[in-house]
Amino acid sequence: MKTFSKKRLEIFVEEPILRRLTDALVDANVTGFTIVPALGGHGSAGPWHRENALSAAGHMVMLVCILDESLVEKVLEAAYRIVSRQIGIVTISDVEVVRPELF
Amino acid sequence: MKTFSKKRLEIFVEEPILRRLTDALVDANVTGFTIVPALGGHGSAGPWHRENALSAAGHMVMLVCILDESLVEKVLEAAYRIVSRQIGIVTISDVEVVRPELF
Amino acid sequence: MKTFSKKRLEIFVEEPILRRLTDALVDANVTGFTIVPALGGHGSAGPWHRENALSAAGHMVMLVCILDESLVEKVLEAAYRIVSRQIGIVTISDVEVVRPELF
Amino acid sequence: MADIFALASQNLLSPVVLFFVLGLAAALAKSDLAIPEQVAKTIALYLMFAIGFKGGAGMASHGLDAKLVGALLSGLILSAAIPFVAFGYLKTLSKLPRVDVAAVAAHYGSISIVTFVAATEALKTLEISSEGYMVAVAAAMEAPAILVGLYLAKSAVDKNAGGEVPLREILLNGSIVMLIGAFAIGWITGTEGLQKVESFIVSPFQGVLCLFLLDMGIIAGRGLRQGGKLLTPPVVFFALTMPVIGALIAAPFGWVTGLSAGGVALLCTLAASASYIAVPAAMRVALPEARPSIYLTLSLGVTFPFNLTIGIPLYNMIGTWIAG
Amino acid sequence: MADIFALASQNLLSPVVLFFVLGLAAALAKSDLAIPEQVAKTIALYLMFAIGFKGGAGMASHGLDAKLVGALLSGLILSAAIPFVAFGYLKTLSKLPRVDVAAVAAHYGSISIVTFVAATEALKTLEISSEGYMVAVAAAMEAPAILVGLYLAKSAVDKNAGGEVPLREILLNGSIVMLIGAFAIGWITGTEGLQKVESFIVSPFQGVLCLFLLDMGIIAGRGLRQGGKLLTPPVVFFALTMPVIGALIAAPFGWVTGLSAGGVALLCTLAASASYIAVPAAMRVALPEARPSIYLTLSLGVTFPFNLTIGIPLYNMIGTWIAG
Amino acid sequence: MADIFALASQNLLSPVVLFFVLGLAAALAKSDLAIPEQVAKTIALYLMFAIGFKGGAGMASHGLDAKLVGALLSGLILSAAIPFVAFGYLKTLSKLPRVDVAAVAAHYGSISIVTFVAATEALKTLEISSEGYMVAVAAAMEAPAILVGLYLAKSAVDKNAGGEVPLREILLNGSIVMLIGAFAIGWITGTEGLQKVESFIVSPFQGVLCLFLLDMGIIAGRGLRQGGKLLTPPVVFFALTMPVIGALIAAPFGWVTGLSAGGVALLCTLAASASYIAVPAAMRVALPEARPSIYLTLSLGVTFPFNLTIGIPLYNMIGTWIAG
Ligand SMILES: Nc1ncnc2c1ncn2[C@@H]1O[C@H](COP(=O)(O)O)[C@@H](O)[C@H]1O
Ligand SMILES: Nc1ncnc2c1ncn2[C@@H]1O[C@H](COP(=O)(O)O)[C@@H](O)[C@H]1O
Ligand SMILES: Nc1ncnc2c1ncn2[C@@H]1O[C@H](COP(=O)(O)O)[C@@H](O)[C@H]1O
Ligand code: NA
Ligand code: NA
Ligand code: NA
Repeated sequence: MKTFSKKRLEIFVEEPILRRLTDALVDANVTGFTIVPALGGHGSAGPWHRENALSAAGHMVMLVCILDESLVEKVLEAAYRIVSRQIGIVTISDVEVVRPELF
Repeated sequence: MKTFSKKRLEIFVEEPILRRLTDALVDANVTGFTIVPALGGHGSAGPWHRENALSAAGHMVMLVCILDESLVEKVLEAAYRIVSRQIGIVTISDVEVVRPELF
Repeated sequence: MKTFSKKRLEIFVEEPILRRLTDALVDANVTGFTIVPALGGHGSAGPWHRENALSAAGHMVMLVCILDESLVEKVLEAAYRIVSRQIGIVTISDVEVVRPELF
Repeated sequence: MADIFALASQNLLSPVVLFFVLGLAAALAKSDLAIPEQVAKTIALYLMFAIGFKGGAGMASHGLDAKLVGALLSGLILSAAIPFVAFGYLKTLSKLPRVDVAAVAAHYGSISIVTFVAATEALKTLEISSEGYMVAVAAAMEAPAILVGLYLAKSAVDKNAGGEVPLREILLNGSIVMLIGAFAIGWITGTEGLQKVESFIVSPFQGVLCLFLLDMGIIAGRGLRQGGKLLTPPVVFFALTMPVIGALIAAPFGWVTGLSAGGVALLCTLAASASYIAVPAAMRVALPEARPSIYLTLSLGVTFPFNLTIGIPLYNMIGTWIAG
Repeated sequence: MADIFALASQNLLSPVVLFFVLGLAAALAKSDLAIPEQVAKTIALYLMFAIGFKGGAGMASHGLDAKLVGALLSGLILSAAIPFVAFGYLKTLSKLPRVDVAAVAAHYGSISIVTFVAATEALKTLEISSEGYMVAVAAAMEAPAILVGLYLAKSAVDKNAGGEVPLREILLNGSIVMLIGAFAIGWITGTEGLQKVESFIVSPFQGVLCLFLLDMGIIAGRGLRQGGKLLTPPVVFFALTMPVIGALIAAPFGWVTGLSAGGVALLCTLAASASYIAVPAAMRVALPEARPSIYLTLSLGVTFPFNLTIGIPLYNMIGTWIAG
Repeated sequence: MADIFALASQNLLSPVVLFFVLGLAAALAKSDLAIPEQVAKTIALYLMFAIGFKGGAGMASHGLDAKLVGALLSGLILSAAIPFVAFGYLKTLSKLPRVDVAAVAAHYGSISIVTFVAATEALKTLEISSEGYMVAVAAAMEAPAILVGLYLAKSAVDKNAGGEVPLREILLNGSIVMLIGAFAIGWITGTEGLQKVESFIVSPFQGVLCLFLLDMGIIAGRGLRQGGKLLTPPVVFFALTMPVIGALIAAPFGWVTGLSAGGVALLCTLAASASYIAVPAAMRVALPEARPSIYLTLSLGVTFPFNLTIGIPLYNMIGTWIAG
């Protein structure tokens, strides 16, 4: 089956910032993205767990966006602008997709 | 530590279709897979969020399957057959594993 | 935007073992990691689903850790030691990041 | 007429309806107020538990009614017939593609159990009693409409594309099993059983229903915010008049079967209500080309609020008028 | 004998047991009916809260009983001794690997708190009272069996493989802490405290229990569907007879301690019941080679339903017979 | 003085406080006891529902009080003024960076609705009545402090860095909307409405509150375990004295407004309490440089327990003394 090269953007970000990030992605014309809730984690500020907070502050989510190489530059800049002051980890990797017309 | 090359299949699919997809993967002889619930996302049909629906319709999940290169062709075809009419994003990428005998 | 090469460690592990794994990662000096709950899956022991068990036994989680290449060897060994008797799938892949100083 | 307004305004000022309005307003104002998903699912199951059990216990104390068979048959016929009417009606009113129209038709033939619950509560406030087995009728009405909807869509869809009909999933979906199961247990254990679970399923019921309707309001509001642009006047007109048409079709069935005033009101409510849980999930499997933004916005965003506020008092009137 | 049947059939037709059967049937028919995970966990905590608090408040009003020490000791001994019996018995009956047999033995020495709760409710229906501190005995019986099980497995497992014993996790697992904590708070605040929380933990209790047993039924049914092939006749025979053996071992302890009829019944129930929450989690850490599909299917799929339906009336008979 | 101790010890031995202590102890002992996240969120909404509705129904039966405006104004002024006091006080006591001090100040100007609920329950036990509209005052006090906190932080933060103020999110956060909405519905439907939902929001209230405070205890305990190292003596001293200072600032406002003894006690409680839900979330957006480990540990780990145990009886004394 023929496959096509695309990019996979994965961002770990705090829930209170999420809406700003997704607005920026939509503005940057990605075709879509999916958000997965994190249960907990560990970082420079120590460990956290979803059950240990009543507030959304500190809750992380993972956002996955499959996109075309041509969009990467613009999207990275938009994402960076939002997470630069905040907690936020942005990674890019290579993937193959089956239906290139979706991205 | 010695590592071995395998493939990572990642599929975003709607919950009502999930059982058909997993049946197909089992039929295609993958050794296993793991399903992660999505919280929300955005696509051509606009945004969705798990809390915004009483129905499973539209709820996406992310399925991750580590598999041997030799299975990719067969699995991609099986997956494609199921998600072609439906919402579904299928990606393949390269990973290294420690215990090759598991896949 | 300039990006930098890092590694992405992805581990599927049973919840009862998780604390031992995360302790080992912290000991191995990773800068952080994020844990995502799995909803269900399929393996050599057949299918499982989070709703089908009152006990944490058998619940899988997915741990994602972005780290520097230099740590991979040590971290893989630590992870392997913990999951060797248990259910546990460890994969490594290449990613690009924007802020290298975080890892 | 004055009566309808009196009934409607009394209904409109009940906590249950006001919580729905609160949820709607919160969502339209973009508040993040939400009932967490797993809790919302549990409340839905709780409602099935409660009305199923009460219906079954009612059966146990009033005895098996010969009219049960007539009522069940009426339900099955209505569920299968209404999609044809809805299909023709919406096809005439709008230019939506055939596949969307068929999907919408399936939703209106099937039922909304929360609308049924709200109608039951309204009857209780008016001290009108109804047949316990109406919950069984509700369960029977869920599936036929889906099959008719798929049949209506058939010519619009590529037959080779797969899209098997998920019949087992439809018939054995969680809500239906809970409803029928609780009904059976209520029937078996009777008044004695009801006494044991009364302070769980009877006394706090209205309060829990408020919470659930808050959530329904939120979901309806968010749906309207996103799907609102699809709501052309003819389509909205359909969603506001189709429930009344369904109720008017149902009324003679209630009369022929010999149901009580409350029973007729409930049968009309079932016919008038449109599904937004079971049918959408089935459509995603069997008819993925139909757009959820259309059928969900219509059934949950327009018809549900209409029934909750104006429809239910109207169907109660019809019931009283026919069999009061 | 006739009495057992009368008791058993009365028990069988209680809403609680019927909801378990509903869940079982739904799972076997592949319905997607399910109580969401977080809600199920909360209900489990609620049950601990309720029976812990009621037990503690009972202590407060009846005063500290000298028999408490005897009862606690009995529990500890039974929990440590029963795994040896279960191990030898299952080893004789089946050809399962030593490590699986040891894991199963640990489950049968430990306890199922829901079985205990169901027994308490059955006693209440029969208007037989019991010692409030039996919940403390239940808590005491959870851990010893796990240690004995690990000891029995030792020779079968590679010692270098790691697999530390998660003692702190076992002793401080959430359910136990909730149970003991609520017991202490019930004791401290007494009748006055109970009054404040009564309409939360007493009146709706049976209804909530129905919901929980529905979930237990679903989980047991799904486990049977998957693990059923492992259920050879000897293994099923073990899971049906071991609870009775456990109860018969416990009965003399209850008699020597001087417990009331209800207390003896509860001690037998605890001995007869098998864990499916705390012990499986501990086994995954300390004994990962043992197969969950075996121990979970036996304890949840066979022994739990047996105790719920036939066992509990039997243990009540034993209690009444010994101390009635 | 003796009175405070009597009140405080009576308060300390209530189930609600003891469950908080249980949660705290469980977390410090590293037990995995936890209320699942979605359930905890729902219970928080339930508490808003209950106190909002009861407050509104109280308004309906006692009529619109001219003092309402005075009370609302008092709340707004207190919420805006207290952050300045807290800022100066903590700046003097500690060497924390300006941005952390400003964030902490915002938390102490804003309110903790659970502290308010606990105070309401304590008043009920003492049979002291209070104004129903105090819940509206609580809602009014949430936001102003956040704006003042951001203003205080301004000079410390790079202005180009973005960090827009999430005003809409603050004003329309779920808890506030639920509180105000339930208040409005309670007001509209009055005693009749209250009767319908009474066995949901009144009778089980204390029990649900116990569960929620158990969770608060767990979260506070885990926060202390992690953030404990940040708790230098001056900072702890701040968190223990700032609530009393807040209450003393609020008391004259209560007196001038002419509130009842219960009303003054509640106003003092609001002023004394510190936010740990809405404000932290707002700070993460608008002031990400401030460390959650500091503001959350102080407000939830120190001030909340202080208010729950010692503060509330003290503020009740103040209320009785001023307006009793
Ligand atoms: N290297 C990493 N890999 C994956 N997730 C991370 C990493 N570092 C931090 N995180 C996530 O980001 C959160 C906040 O990190 P920090 O700001 O360093 O405390 C952590 O709790 C993790 O959930
Ligand atoms: N490019 C993408 N990357 C990741 N997820 C996507 C992407 N496009 C769509 N999705 C997911 O698939 C869902 C349906 O997409 P659509 O059919 O385009 O509305 C979205 O709501 C997302 O959860
Ligand atoms: N190849 C795989 N890819 C992704 N997840 C897997 C794979 N194999 C096993 N798993 C996960 O690990 C769990 C246990 O696997 P097993 O020990 O083989 O029964 C499964 O239920 C899956 O959640
Ligand atoms: Na209908
Ligand atoms: Na036992
Ligand atoms: Na305050």
